[in-house]
Amino acid sequence: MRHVLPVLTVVAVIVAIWYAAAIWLNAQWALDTAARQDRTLGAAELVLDTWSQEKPKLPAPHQVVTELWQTTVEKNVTSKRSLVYHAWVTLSATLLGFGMGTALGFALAVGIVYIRVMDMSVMPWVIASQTIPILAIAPMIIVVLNAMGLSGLLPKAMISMYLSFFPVVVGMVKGLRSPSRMMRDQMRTWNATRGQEFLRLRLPMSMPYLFASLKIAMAASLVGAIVGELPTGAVAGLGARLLAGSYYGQTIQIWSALFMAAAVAAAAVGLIGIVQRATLKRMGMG
Amino acid sequence: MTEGAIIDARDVSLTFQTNDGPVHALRDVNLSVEKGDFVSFIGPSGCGKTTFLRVMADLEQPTAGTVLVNGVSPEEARKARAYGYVFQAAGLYPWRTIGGNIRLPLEIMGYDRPVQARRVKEVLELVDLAGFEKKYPWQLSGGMQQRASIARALAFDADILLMDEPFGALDEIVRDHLNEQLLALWARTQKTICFVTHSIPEAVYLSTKIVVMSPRPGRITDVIESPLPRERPLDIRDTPEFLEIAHRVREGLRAGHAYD
Amino acid sequence: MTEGAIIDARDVSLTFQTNDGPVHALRDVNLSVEKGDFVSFIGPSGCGKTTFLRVMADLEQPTAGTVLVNGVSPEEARKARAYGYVFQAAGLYPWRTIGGNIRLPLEIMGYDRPVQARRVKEVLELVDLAGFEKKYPWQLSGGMQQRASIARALAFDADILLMDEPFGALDEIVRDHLNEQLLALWARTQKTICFVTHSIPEAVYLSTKIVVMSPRPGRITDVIESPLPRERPLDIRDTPEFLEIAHRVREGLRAGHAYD
Amino acid sequence: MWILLGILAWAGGSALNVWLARQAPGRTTALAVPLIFGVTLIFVWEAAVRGFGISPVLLPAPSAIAARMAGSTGVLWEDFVQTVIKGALSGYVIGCLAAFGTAIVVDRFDFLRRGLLPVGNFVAALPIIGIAPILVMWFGFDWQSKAAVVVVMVFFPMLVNTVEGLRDTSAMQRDLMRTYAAGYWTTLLKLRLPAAMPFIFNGLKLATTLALIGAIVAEFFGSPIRGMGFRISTSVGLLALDLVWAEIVVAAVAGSAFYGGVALLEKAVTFWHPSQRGQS
Amino acid sequence: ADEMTLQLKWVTQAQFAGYYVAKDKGFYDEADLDVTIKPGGPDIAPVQVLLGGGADVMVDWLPSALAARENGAPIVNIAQPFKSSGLMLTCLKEHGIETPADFPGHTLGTWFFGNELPLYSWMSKLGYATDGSEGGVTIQKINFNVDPLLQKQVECATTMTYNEYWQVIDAGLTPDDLVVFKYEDEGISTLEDGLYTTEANLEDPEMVDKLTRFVAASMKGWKYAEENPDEAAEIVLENDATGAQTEKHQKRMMGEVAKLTAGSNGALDPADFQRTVDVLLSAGADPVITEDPGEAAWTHAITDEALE
Ligand SMILES: Nc1ncnc2c1ncn2[C@@H]1O[C@H](COP(=O)(O)OP(=O)(O)OP(=O)(O)O)[C@@H](O)[C@H]1O
Ligand SMILES: Nc1ncnc2c1ncn2[C@@H]1O[C@H](COP(=O)(O)OP(=O)(O)OP(=O)(O)O)[C@@H](O)[C@H]1O
Ligand SMILES: Cc1ncc(C[n+]2csc(CCO)c2C)c(N)n1
Ligand SMILES: [Mg+2]
Ligand SMILES: [Mg+2]
Repeated sequence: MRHVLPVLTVVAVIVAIWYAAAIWLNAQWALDTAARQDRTLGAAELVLDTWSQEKPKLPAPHQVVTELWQTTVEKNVTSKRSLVYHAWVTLSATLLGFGMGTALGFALAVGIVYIRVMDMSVMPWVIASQTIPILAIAPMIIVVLNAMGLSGLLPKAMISMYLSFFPVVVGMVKGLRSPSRMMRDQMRTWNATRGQEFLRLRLPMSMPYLFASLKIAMAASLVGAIVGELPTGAVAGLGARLLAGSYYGQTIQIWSALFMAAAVAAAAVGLIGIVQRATLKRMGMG
Repeated sequence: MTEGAIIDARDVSLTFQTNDGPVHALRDVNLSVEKGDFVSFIGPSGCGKTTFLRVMADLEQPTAGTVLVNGVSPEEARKARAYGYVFQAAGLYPWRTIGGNIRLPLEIMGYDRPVQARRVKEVLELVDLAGFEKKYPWQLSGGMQQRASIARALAFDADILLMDEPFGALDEIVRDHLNEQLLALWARTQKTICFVTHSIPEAVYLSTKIVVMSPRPGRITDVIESPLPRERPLDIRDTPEFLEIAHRVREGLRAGHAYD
Repeated sequence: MTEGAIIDARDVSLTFQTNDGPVHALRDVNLSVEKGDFVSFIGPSGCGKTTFLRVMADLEQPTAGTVLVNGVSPEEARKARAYGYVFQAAGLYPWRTIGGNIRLPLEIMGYDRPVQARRVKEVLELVDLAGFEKKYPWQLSGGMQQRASIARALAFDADILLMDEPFGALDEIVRDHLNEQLLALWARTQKTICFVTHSIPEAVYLSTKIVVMSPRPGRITDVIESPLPRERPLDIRDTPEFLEIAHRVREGLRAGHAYD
Repeated sequence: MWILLGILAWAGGSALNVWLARQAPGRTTALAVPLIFGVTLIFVWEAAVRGFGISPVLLPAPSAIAARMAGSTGVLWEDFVQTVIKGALSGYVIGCLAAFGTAIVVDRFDFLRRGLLPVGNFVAALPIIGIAPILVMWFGFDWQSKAAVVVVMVFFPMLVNTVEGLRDTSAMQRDLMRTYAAGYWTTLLKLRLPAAMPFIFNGLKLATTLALIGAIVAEFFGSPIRGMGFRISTSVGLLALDLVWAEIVVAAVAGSAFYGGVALLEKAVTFWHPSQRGQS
Repeated sequence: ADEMTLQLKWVTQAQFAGYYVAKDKGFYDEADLDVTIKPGGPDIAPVQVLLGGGADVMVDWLPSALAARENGAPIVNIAQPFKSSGLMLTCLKEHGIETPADFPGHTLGTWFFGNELPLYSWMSKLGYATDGSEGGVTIQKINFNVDPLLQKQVECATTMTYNEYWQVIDAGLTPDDLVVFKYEDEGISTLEDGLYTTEANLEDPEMVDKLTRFVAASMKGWKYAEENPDEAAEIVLENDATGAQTEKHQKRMMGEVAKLTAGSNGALDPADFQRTVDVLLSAGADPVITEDPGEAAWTHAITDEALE
């Protein structure tokens, strides 16, 4: 109760503001339509109209919820009109990209921590790499990968990887460096090898950092998968839904795809949170 | 090399290069420790006690002079796992149980599993922590953690024990108790112990040899061989001999100090 | 209320509710401190010394009993800035210089700028830190930080000084020196001081009244009024009276302890 | 021939760096090593493009990009002003200030913190590519909508960091304030804000890269006929890839400079924090 | 069967019905081809895909194809299924624009990515500045939908006869609310959907043979689609992986597209080509192409063979 009540309150306030904003943003269209049909709208009519337009500037919450319901529960999950199907397409690219990004980030972090040259030369470029707008080069990446015979899941996953390796590098470099001087000296007095030092000291010590980075990486990875879907020909996936919605001005469809994406992200991040709690608990750090 | 010396330092100097210029942590330190000695290092804060211990442990390289441990260089001694080191703070790994922490060096050194289990049990009993094997460090009081950290250094067969203010964080009663136990252990195992402390009574009570140091640049101002017998009940601390050595240590310390 | 008592605790109990069940930190503690007293609290680790000090400072609410400070509740006393508190660790703010740290309470209490500057200078001299005003805490040794933290508590005019193991991290020589200075300060300013320590000699050397506590639930087992004169040179510690009081304190402590 | 040269350059660059890294650390090596690394990378790129005869409409050579940059300074500057100065910077400032203010309110009222942060985490998970078209629809095509996207992007990382930072004081530090009978505002000003600075700067640094990316990406969903995102998205269609890459270079340089600037400021403000004193 | 890949210029819709029909009806199979159709999207430059080797043939508009040629992409038109242009400018009547003479002072929205070229040519032909200055028009980039027109962020917007126009109508406006200017009627039309491949492909006899069979089968598909528009629309819907297209819209689109393909047997009419080039060359200060590419940009080699 302590946790639910505040959240519910905030959500209620947001929904109220949302309905009000829907009136404000959609009123013009309602009035224009009425004017074209030589009708005048009463206040109540106006409000009801703004909450039930087919292509509103801002769809009302219940419109989005209805759309979500129709495209998830009422559709067969294998249907191309099912959001679950599209979410799965996106999620599979997200997970693959997340896996690759985590692996790459992890490898880079280990390199940076253990190899001096890498420590000095790589980090500034890793930061610079993230200032490149990925959306700008995503189509080119996809084309080039296609030219190399890679298509389908992998190009999307590569873009996910590009976005998700960064938080992992930053977090893991910090985490792998978090053992204190004394802890490292202890290992030295026992004449531990580098491998032993890594497995028994640096790695466990970096776990909290790892999980924090993984959560960010997962969210970034989802964004990457969606970005990667935009130029692949808008075939399937939440990105394709967003895009198709935007071509045809289907705002309700955009919003429901958007919420689906956020829900997928929240679920994936939540899952990491559960793994985190279980792991840290097993490590006695819960 | 002095005959039979297990640790032999000749003209050891160590200078740290820092942003504010060089810090002379040790200058021309000469010391030799025989096998089975209990050596205490005492001196004002920042005089180089920890640094000297670290040099012996090959955690720091002297900028001049030579050190021999067991007749070889500190590096070789370290690789031969010749010593156990107890740090100033307990430094237990929070993700391992007390047992797991003590087992850690044994795992690294490749002891067999049954041997590991036996040793862990033994040293836990030695430091009065039997029954706490499955607890995590944060479930123990500071004193108990410190004892676990001592147990960890005792778990494997090192001839030399280097201890850096292991009892600094404890109250007097617990400290007395651990002092007694440490003496008993030392008598039983015949280990050579180098022990850093700030407490004059502690130094006098424990040691066969007390090394008094003065600050920056850290040098040895006095080495006092204790005439006390090896067998020492706690109330030896009220004897005149004890008070006299304590007095000498205090004078030595005061000489090196800025006050008075 | 005892006539003239500046601190008066009646049947004070404090229980912490924790996940593992309640922890009885204090039970039925009764104590009265006269104006100008120097009271030391001594007892094994975890017996509730810090907790009792925190109750007086209104940092913790007793679950039963009443405490009066200066005749009013601890909260009112705190709001009237009746006391200065020195914590177990120095706790200086790392983004302020030493001078800035000492100035902090003065700024908060709205002292004038020139007064602030004068006071900072005064107390820095008092604790032998003149010249370090512009340094940052991490540029000083632990002992110097601890002295700065004492200076901070002295900078403003509080009648009562609550000190929680202020000298725990220092070596014996520095400690002796600060003990002397603290006594001089106390004699000069007529402040009332409550002082927590683990060191029996320190408690005996400094106090007019020694409170011995026993662990869980924390209670007072003995209150020893010191017969020593207020004027105390360092070598008073070798007199039989001193040793006798020290002995009594040790016995009291040992009685409450698990060992022996 | 070019391929061979590329391999040689790669080997030479890494060897030089390995050698440099062994030298005594100093300001110059700390700068030179990443620089050499970058130059090597660019050279290998050039060699690969020439050696494998990669079509300029797929990947232009660095030399072609450089030539284009020199030739189109006017366009690049116009786009820079539109996207970075008007869009990213204003959004960054508004977003960070708003988040900071919100953080202080949220921190003050625990109810808000427990209600707003979980919802905030959910909102932060909304992909910007979904939000950008909506904001462009609401705020129009010009830089205001770009700033709005940036505000949305930087708001939550900044909020979360600031709230966390404001809570990052030890019990003893807070007790000290209590013994002085210091009020809420005094404690905030003298203790909690300074203590929060490392966290706040974490948020500010993170927000720099987000701001630039946000402003550029938002331009993909509607813009006047200038701006870096506009230029990139439309030039791809005309296959003026050298211009596309010229814009990307400007973006990367501007982004790195922005990040570096904030990092420098951080060094100046949080000089006292152990992570800045370089003692690990 | 020989494998082939076709890169479309846009998402799956009736605009590309001919190819989907040819695939679905087995025309490609008959020609011993196994064709993969790749849908396009707003950020896909089909030329890049073609040159990168991701496709053998692409659908593109002539203006952007010529612009790409000038930027160093060796591409050649091999067939031209679309005879006429479906491009138009649609304005809301309420803004008071009735003839091109009313444009000055108004905001015209267009797609970019190469699609802005015809509009720029037109404006320069009319002698209007496009930078928003006095006496000129303001040009605004809009996305590939009609929202900016409906939300009144622009006063006129580029639409296709077969797609966006109907979106405006679906949004609740009537033809009476709108004023439309067809490029075809203004005499500035440029060639739209054509088939392109690389110069290298044309030098490879085996590839030429494949392309010939492909063009022949595709045109068969187009003619079938013209005759059976509803069935063609159904086929398109089945091939739409996004599930976003609607039957009503696609059937209507097929009907409109059939008007544009009518009159083309697949061979490029050199006169149309020349007109497009002239329009593009006339585009004011910042012309799309700077010189006439001449006959190198197209070939009848394939269609001559295919349309035997
Ligand atoms: N890594 C280092 N870099 C620079 N100076 C150092 C370093 N380690 C120690 N020092 C300096 O060397 C001197 C000796 O330090 P050391 O830690 O040996 O003192 P200590 O006798 O152990 O003091 P304490 O009793 O406080 O533990 C001090 O002045 C210290 O500041
Ligand atoms: N906030 C708290 N919550 C729960 N238990 C607490 C809390 N603070 C203190 N305790 C418990 O109360 C008891 C008394 O603690 P206190 O800190 O007063 O001891 P102390 O005498 O100061 O010990 P030390 O000499 O180690 O400083 C301890 O058992 C401690 O674990
Ligand atoms: C890459 C690219 N994307 C879109 C168009 C414009 N366009 C051509 S046909 C069509 C479908 C709807 O009418 C659209 C939007 C283009 N020319 N090139
Ligand atoms: Mg030390
Ligand atoms: Mg305490």
